[in-house]
Amino acid sequence: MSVTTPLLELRGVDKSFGSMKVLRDVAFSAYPGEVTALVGDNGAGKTTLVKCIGGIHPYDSGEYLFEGRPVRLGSPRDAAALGIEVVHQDLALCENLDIVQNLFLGRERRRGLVLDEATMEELAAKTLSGLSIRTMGSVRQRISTLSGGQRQTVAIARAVLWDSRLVVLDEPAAALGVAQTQQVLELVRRLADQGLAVVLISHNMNDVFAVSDRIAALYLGRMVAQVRTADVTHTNVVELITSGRSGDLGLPR
Amino acid sequence: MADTNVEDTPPADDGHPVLRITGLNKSFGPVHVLHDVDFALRRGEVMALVGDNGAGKSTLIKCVAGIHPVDTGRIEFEGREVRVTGPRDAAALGIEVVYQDLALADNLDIVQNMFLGRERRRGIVLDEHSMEEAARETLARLSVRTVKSVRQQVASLSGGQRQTVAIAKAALWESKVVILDEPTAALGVQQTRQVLDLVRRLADTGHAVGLISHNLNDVFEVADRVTALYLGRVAAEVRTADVTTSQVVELITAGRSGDLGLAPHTAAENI
Amino acid sequence: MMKGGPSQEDIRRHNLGALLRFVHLRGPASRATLAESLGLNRSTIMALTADLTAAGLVREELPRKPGRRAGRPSLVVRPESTRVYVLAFDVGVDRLVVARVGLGGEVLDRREGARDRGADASDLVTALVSAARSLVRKAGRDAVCVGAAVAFPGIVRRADDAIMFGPNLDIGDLSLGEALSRRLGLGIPVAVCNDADLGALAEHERGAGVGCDNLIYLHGDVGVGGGIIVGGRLLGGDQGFGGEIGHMVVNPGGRPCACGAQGCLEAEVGERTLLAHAEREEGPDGREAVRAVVEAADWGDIVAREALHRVGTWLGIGVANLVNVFNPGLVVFGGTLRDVYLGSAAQVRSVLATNALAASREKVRLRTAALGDDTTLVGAAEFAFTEVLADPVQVLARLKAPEDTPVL
Amino acid sequence: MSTNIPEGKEAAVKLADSDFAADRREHDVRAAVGDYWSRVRSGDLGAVPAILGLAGLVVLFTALRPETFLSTGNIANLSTQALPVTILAMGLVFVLLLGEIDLSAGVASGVCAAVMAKLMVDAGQPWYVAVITAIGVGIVIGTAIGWLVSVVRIPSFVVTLALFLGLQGITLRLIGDGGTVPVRDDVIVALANKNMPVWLGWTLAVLCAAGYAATQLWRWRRQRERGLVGRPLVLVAGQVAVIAAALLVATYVLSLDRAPSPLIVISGIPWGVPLVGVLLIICTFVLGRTPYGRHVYAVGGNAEAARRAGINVTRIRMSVFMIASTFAALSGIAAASRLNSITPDAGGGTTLLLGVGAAVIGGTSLFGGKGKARDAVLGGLVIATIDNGLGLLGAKAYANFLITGGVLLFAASIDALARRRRAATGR
Repeated sequence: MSVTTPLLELRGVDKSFGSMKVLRDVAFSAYPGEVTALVGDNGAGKTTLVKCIGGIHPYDSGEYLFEGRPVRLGSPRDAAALGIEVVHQDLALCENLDIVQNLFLGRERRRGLVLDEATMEELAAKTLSGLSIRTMGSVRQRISTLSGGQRQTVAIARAVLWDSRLVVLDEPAAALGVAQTQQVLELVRRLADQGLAVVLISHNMNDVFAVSDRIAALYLGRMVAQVRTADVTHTNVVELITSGRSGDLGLPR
Repeated sequence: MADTNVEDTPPADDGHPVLRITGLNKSFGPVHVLHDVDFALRRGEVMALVGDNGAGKSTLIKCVAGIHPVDTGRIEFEGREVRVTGPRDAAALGIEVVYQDLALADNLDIVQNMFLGRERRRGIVLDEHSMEEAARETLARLSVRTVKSVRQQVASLSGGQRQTVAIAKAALWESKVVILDEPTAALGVQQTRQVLDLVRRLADTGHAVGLISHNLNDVFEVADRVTALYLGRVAAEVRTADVTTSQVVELITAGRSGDLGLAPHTAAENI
Repeated sequence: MMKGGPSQEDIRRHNLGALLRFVHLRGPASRATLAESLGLNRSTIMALTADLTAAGLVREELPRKPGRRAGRPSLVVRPESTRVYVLAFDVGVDRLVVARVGLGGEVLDRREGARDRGADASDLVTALVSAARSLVRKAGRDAVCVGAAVAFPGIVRRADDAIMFGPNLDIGDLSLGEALSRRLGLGIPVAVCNDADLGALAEHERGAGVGCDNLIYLHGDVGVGGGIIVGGRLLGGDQGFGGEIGHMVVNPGGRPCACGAQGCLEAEVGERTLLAHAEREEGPDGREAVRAVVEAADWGDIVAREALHRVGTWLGIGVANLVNVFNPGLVVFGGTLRDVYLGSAAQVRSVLATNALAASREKVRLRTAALGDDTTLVGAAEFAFTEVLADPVQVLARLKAPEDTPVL
Repeated sequence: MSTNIPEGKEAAVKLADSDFAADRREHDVRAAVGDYWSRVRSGDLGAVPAILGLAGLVVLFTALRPETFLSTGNIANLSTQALPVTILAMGLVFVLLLGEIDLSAGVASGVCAAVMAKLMVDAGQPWYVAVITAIGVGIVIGTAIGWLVSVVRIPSFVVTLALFLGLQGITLRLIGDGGTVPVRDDVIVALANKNMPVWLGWTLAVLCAAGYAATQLWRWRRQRERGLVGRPLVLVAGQVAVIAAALLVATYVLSLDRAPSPLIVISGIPWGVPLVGVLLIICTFVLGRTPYGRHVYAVGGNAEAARRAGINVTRIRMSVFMIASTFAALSGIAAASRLNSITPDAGGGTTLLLGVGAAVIGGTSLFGGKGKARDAVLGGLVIATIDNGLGLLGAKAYANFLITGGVLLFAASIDALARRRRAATGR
């Protein structure tokens, strides 16, 4: 599995806001079929890195390779065109619209002038059941009637529906109850098992260990280690997060 | 099991702790979050409080600040037992807590923020001059030089400068204990430096400082002692000079490290 | 039987089974897909489909696909899920489920109820039979029941389905399968299997383990059960007792187990132990109680967190041993262990990382049961289908032949 | 008996919370009513308050003025009375859907009407040139507002408040202080004062009813074909029957002779009614069935989500103001037709408030994201009924203001409460 090329690979990415250096020489890879957990303390640069991946922030220098080919992202649209979908914490769903309408927002199916509701509804139901999402009554429910976990699910399903190849999830389980968190985690895992590359940002080590294949640890804007989850312990990861090194891993002493 | 106090050998006693908490327990309904916690802050020292997410750091601080009432336990301030039933009690004792969200009003300037809610006045008029002087004097005492003018709007400050203002605000009030909740989170390297320097000076000017941090390098740089919380218990209170980061990480994640920490059976069979 | 190679008839029977099995597990498929997947030519597929259609096992129809305007629609072969069904019984310690599951795996109808931990065997049989009868009554008159199986939390002898040991659910000397078969009166035998074995089967065929032929399924109820699939087959051992992972000793001299030993995996990570660590022995038990511990830990309760941490340690050791011995591609946590695993994954995997051989652990995937609470139920259904999938036409003919009188 | 599996239908394990059970469940009338009720409970009231309000007002005024209020003459009068406010409100629905407001729509209608009148009277242009120019002026005003709001990003409240003042000046300049420009063109006057031939009215009514039934049934069939479960056929048929009946009864009433003297015959549907009908159909179609409409709802619901979904939020925002002002122009023309003249205060005073009131009473939310074109029609009828009924009662002007204001406040309160309810049930 280690011979597969990463779907996304960043090399030597630097990013500053004015005089403040936020990312330094960051290397990061995401592999198809794997969940890569991105961990780090507050302010370690996780959000900035995600925004660079999603084309929201231009990076100052470094290489951005997608499927091994260098690409240059100018905007979120470029990222979307590559099949990169970022699910932000605020989810960005329209509460006054129903699940189907949200799933197809901005990319509605139409027949001539008219929206093709029946096809959209069918596709939505198919996508959701393909993800074994079993916790919603109807695809015609309004978002405002859904729980936090269900909303998260809809936001993630949107990424799947649009044939994304890389999905970045920013703290999907924050502010969810435990049952919903578990469902979202299983959904995250299923996304990867369906062949997508998934990047998961999380503070919860149980969540990270439960679903991830690799762990990438940021410490003060540097990528101190990107390791296979099978090879590290909880203590290793906490040490990387809190001091940038752990045993042989991380920053040189 | 309750006797987890590793700090039985008295440290080179530099006076009694300003604030000493013993046997503190705290539950939220059925959820038990703090168990027999001992915690002490000494004048002129920085005590770092470390622990994993959910180990109970914020709860402990909120108990000290009077935001959460404690279930059982004793809080001593300067040797006397006190009851802290609200943030006002804590402030009256001279305990100031600087939270992560800082609670600064962006549209006001530094002086106005530092005196927010406790404005000095002459008659019914605000005494701007005296406040400005006091603010400038406090900042100078803490050697804060990065701020151009005390009349600058907070909105125009960088993250580090805001943190500085918030800390200076806490130091302004004759406070004896200042507790800082993750003051360096989300700051750049440069700004982290400034804030850590300020934390150190705060202790050097005679305050007892509590510092919550996730960054162990910061902790080792600025703190004199570390209290490590593990699942709501104090795993150990140690001098930073006596331990390594790896030991502290083990205390955080497993509750023990070598001879330090909790007895084996409470720390999940020593694994 | 004595001939060297398989006969024409054997081949045909095998192909019929393969085709039916394909649409049963993978869903409706076009003839082209079938031909390609089964390695048969299209005319053979056509003949097989015709036979199965005549037997009422499949039907061909136009696909219902979105955007069907594109291209010429080709017929798909679809299992007759409402007409051919099995009865699946899931006997948990606290919970009973009986379901009518159609060919293709769809749960058509189900009855579910709570079971009191003190209930005796005859109550159990009565409850299962009455639920099954009501399911059969609601099936259409032309529907036919082709099998039945029970998932049971105990050690079951393969030769005669006798329950040898069921510490958490004692039903005495009762021969459960025979009793059910007799009282149902459908003319079909009722198989009894270890629940975790069936869970392994279900996850292998329809759940997280599709495409993985070496997997281990760990099932948490009151105790801990296990099902091991090696090379695509369930590991039964000499008499079918194999795979009792719950009684693997992980902590010699540890907590006493119902089996008499000390420090079994079940004794260290089972429901009672978790609740004891969490200081909740007094309160309610069962699946909801386990979930409540995980929930409390999520809220920050230090007692619950430590309980999960301790249980996670032993679970990690157990998994590490299994990984070293079997080198599975996949370990699936089902039942209450799903919640326990998700609540203590950091500890489980940390222990795995330090205790398992690097080569064995490197590619093992840890997953939760994709079928959720229905894992063992689905396993029972799949087991009940085995006979008809092995020889579809014969079995159906036998079931329909004896008498055309309606059942019950 | 300690082990029990309950028998019978109730014992069947509910699949309700799994696998989109609600989509698969065989929908019967009871389930549909249940769904509807749960929607109402969660604050999604739909057209119910407006219809109840309208029914209540009709009963009230009929009781107070039994001989005049329900006379055929008054009913015809009512329908033309509702004309300007309904058209204005229909345009405003688009703006309100985004959570914005257009305070200048009323006076914009005045300006457009004045332009039309001046062109016909002073420049002697034919009616169609005048009308097209007036609509053009409306589009220009809307574009200006839209640009200021969406590109310059001034709050719409401020932009349109400024225009509310400014445009009054333009009307005043065009008409002259204290002046009146008469509107005598036959076509324009006919809009609010003449009726269709009875046969044409019936033909149109039957066509509309049939068309409505056909689209509803066609949709139902299509859903059924795809295996998507829509509402039960009985409900669809019932809805079609109610709408068709309402349409035909109204046509019948308006086709009766309502002349006060037996010597002449006045009957038929006023020409303004089919105009509203056409606009209603267009707007409903655009909002409900086209991507543009969907995007309007999306921007109103969560502009950030819409932006991230790749929707051009600026363009959507601009367009709704253009639509509102265009409808304002039409509304101005209808008002001019009804009054046969233009005065400097055309479109001023309460015009705008009544327009917004109509939309809100009909069920459009002031917070954005919720509303339909039909809200304008229902709300317009309520407003016109109040006006008409109070007129028949001989109420003083002050009472008229008080009551209309009270109704508007009441409708807005329902909106705000329903919103809170929605927020509460959301999580």
